[in-house]
Amino acid sequence: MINKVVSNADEAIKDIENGMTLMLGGFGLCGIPENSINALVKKGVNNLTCISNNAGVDDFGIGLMLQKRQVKKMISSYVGENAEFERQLLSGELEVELIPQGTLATRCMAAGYGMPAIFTPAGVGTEVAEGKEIRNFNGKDYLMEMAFDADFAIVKAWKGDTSGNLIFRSTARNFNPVMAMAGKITIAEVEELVEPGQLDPDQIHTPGIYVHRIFQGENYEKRIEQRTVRTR
Amino acid sequence: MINKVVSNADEAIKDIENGMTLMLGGFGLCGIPENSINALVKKGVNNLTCISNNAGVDDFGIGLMLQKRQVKKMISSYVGENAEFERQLLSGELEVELIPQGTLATRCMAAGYGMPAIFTPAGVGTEVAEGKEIRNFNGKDYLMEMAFDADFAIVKAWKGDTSGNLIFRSTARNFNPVMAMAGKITIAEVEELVEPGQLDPDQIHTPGIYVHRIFQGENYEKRIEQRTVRTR
Amino acid sequence: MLDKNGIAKRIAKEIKDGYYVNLGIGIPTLVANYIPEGINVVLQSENGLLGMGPFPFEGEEDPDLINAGKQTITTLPGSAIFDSAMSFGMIRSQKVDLTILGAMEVSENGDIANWKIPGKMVKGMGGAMDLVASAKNIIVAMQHVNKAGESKLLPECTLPLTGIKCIKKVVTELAVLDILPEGGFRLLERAPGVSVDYIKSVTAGKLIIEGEIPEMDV
Amino acid sequence: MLDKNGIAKRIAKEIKDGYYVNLGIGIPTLVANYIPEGINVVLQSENGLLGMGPFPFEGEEDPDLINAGKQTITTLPGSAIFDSAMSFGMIRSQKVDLTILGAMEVSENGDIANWKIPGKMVKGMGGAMDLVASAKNIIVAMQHVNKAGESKLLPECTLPLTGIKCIKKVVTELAVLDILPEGGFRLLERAPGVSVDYIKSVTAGKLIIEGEIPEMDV
Repeated sequence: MINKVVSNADEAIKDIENGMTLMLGGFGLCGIPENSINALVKKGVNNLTCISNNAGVDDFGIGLMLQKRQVKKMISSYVGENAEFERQLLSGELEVELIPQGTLATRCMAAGYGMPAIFTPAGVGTEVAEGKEIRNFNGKDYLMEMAFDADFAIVKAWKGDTSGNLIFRSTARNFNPVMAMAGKITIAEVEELVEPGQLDPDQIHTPGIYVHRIFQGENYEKRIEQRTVRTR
Repeated sequence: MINKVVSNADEAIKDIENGMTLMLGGFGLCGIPENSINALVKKGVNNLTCISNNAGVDDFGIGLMLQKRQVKKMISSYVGENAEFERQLLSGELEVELIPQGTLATRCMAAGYGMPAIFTPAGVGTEVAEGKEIRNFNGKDYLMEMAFDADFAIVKAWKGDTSGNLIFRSTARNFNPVMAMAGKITIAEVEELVEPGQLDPDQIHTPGIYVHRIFQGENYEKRIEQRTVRTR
Repeated sequence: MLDKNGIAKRIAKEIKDGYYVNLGIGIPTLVANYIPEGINVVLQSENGLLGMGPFPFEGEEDPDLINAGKQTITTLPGSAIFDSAMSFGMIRSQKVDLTILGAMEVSENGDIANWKIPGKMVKGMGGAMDLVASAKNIIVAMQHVNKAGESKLLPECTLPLTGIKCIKKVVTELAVLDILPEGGFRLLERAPGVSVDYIKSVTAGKLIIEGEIPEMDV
Repeated sequence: MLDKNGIAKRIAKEIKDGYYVNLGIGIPTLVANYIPEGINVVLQSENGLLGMGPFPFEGEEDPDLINAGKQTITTLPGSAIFDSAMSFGMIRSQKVDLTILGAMEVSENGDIANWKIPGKMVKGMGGAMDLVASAKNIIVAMQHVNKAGESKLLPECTLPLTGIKCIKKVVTELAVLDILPEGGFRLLERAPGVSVDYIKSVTAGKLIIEGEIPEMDV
């Protein structure tokens, strides 16, 4: 098997350069690549275009990169819960492209599946359709949406093996597998890195062929955005 | 949870009618819905269009339906190893549409993902491209291929629960999950049917929402087409 | 006149046995509390879950297990987890039987606006555009009038659209209405104690009243 | 002149450490036997497997575990199973580094014909059209001439095509040739004991000979 292990987040992201396009997995703060984001903040790389469903909160996740003004453009479906984000957006420092969530996910998948474009009805008749090709199939209109083209995809998995196979846990799966397929270079951070043979081949969510670098992350905070409970 | 259990293959296929289009999972003889095929043979329904990667062998799998002349048209990527098939094809009794294997799989997935069409480079410049729209993206030509439209998808899984969640085993997975997503009605036969909660939600290959009927099959022969071994 | 729970309770009656249902944020989330006994329903959360259960008991929150509103939740036996592409795949292929979501405006031809107010910070459409463009069966849960007292059931939406010709039914604190294929809100039921005339007075879009309008049974 | 194993052995030298490789049926399958020591390679089987291992020991055959040639096989530690859509997804997105397959004809501009002979029973293209249309790096393993003694390296293919302008390299029992972007078979190596003149005599397509042509090291 091919060994894809790097020692840590710093090494994994070392050739990410100013102006690049990154995909970052996660939904809200769930399943985000915490270690890699911290390393990007430390490295101080900037002018980034970030494709991520959300933009973190003020002091966690992509919010940390926004605070250091590393992000030129966010491509997301929902960007609430972030005062600094709002300030930069309203002042024109930050560009934002809002995309329907399913379109976002499917444009990632399209890249991973070598399909240059997909058709979706999401956004037909809305401002999302502006400038896009509309096509009717079986009496229904669809927008043609293009596959993403990202320099790096950075994802967070639960377990991974040294040859890059990934398993995600619960709803921390979300965008991670589709982004893992879509990066020109894909970096995976995992909670537990194991040897080949320790993961059941039938249970792999992302086959190692899609993953170029893998490392075991540390100190996962896994912050909860909306703690909701019921009483016993 | 929604209970989708039917008692056996006969009940599962009881409303499959002459002239319908069926998808049948499996690759070669691996992972084919043996019980359902036998029930279709017993029922004697005919004039079927079958979408399946292969057409079985003379005395097993879809070959059994061919022997009884139940199939009007096969849509497949590879149909060797079947003398009766060859006879019917050459005599004009059987129509055959050959499709690249990846196109076949992706047209199933497109149906399951609500995408009316996909783009693939497979077949550009060949007779497969005849009559199809060709489109250039980033300097490369692609064919536009349409999502399949099947009345029933019939798949074989290893384990399933009563709410229709499926887990496949090893390379018996193949076309089964993509076809399971694609049928207007999807029938799953499983080697072991369990109660909800007995399968790990993280390990489900086909979520139950895609499966309409499920039953525990019996007497699986699991015939091997090419037995290859090495000596110790 | 219904409160939010009343709206949720009325909508819950629209749910049939065996339905897969996607519930939006706000009033739609409350619908889960009123699903009738004996009705088997599976809740889909578009971040990648079928079989969403109630909130966890205190101390049992799992940061890896949230719903589309980013709330900590639980799973029920028989649940399944999948990625975001498959999640919207099943939405797009209409495997989800019923979608319930909130709105700022609905028009008499079924258009909906619920994601953007010009001049205000825009947070994004999330999965709403995918849901309204794909679902075969959408119910809007909302207040009949906005905070300024203006009708939210309009001849045409004034806010940027989320989707067109997609809404089939609206349940407000005052009424249940369906939207006819040829256009127009058809009044089906009124909330207890609410008069047809009052509903007329707060419905700006074309209102169709056929015969006696019964009170809701909630 | 090489036998089939010789062709496979020569092709194995093209495989680099860290490659994901898809091997077609026939001679390409034999390549797996000659992968050099110390070279880590993962074999992809397009029916849905990465990390294909050798045939099972007798009595350990698993009917659920086969390769694209429908042969019983094994998996190696670190393997992964996936469905057919993902399998061709990774092929289409060029994650597979090298594809090795057989051919009936190859043309000097890189066209390939390997699935259909008019008038004969057509079994189908299987995954070949997907592979040749998608792969960035394809080597054809085949005999230099057909059973009738005619060259299989042609100015233009005469049989129905599998793909166009896709083949980069050809290895036969006589020679290693690459196909230039502007067209033409460039002779790179000759099999032990085979003369350049002989290769010329059995190559119908444009043959480019630059300088001294070394013998293969097999």
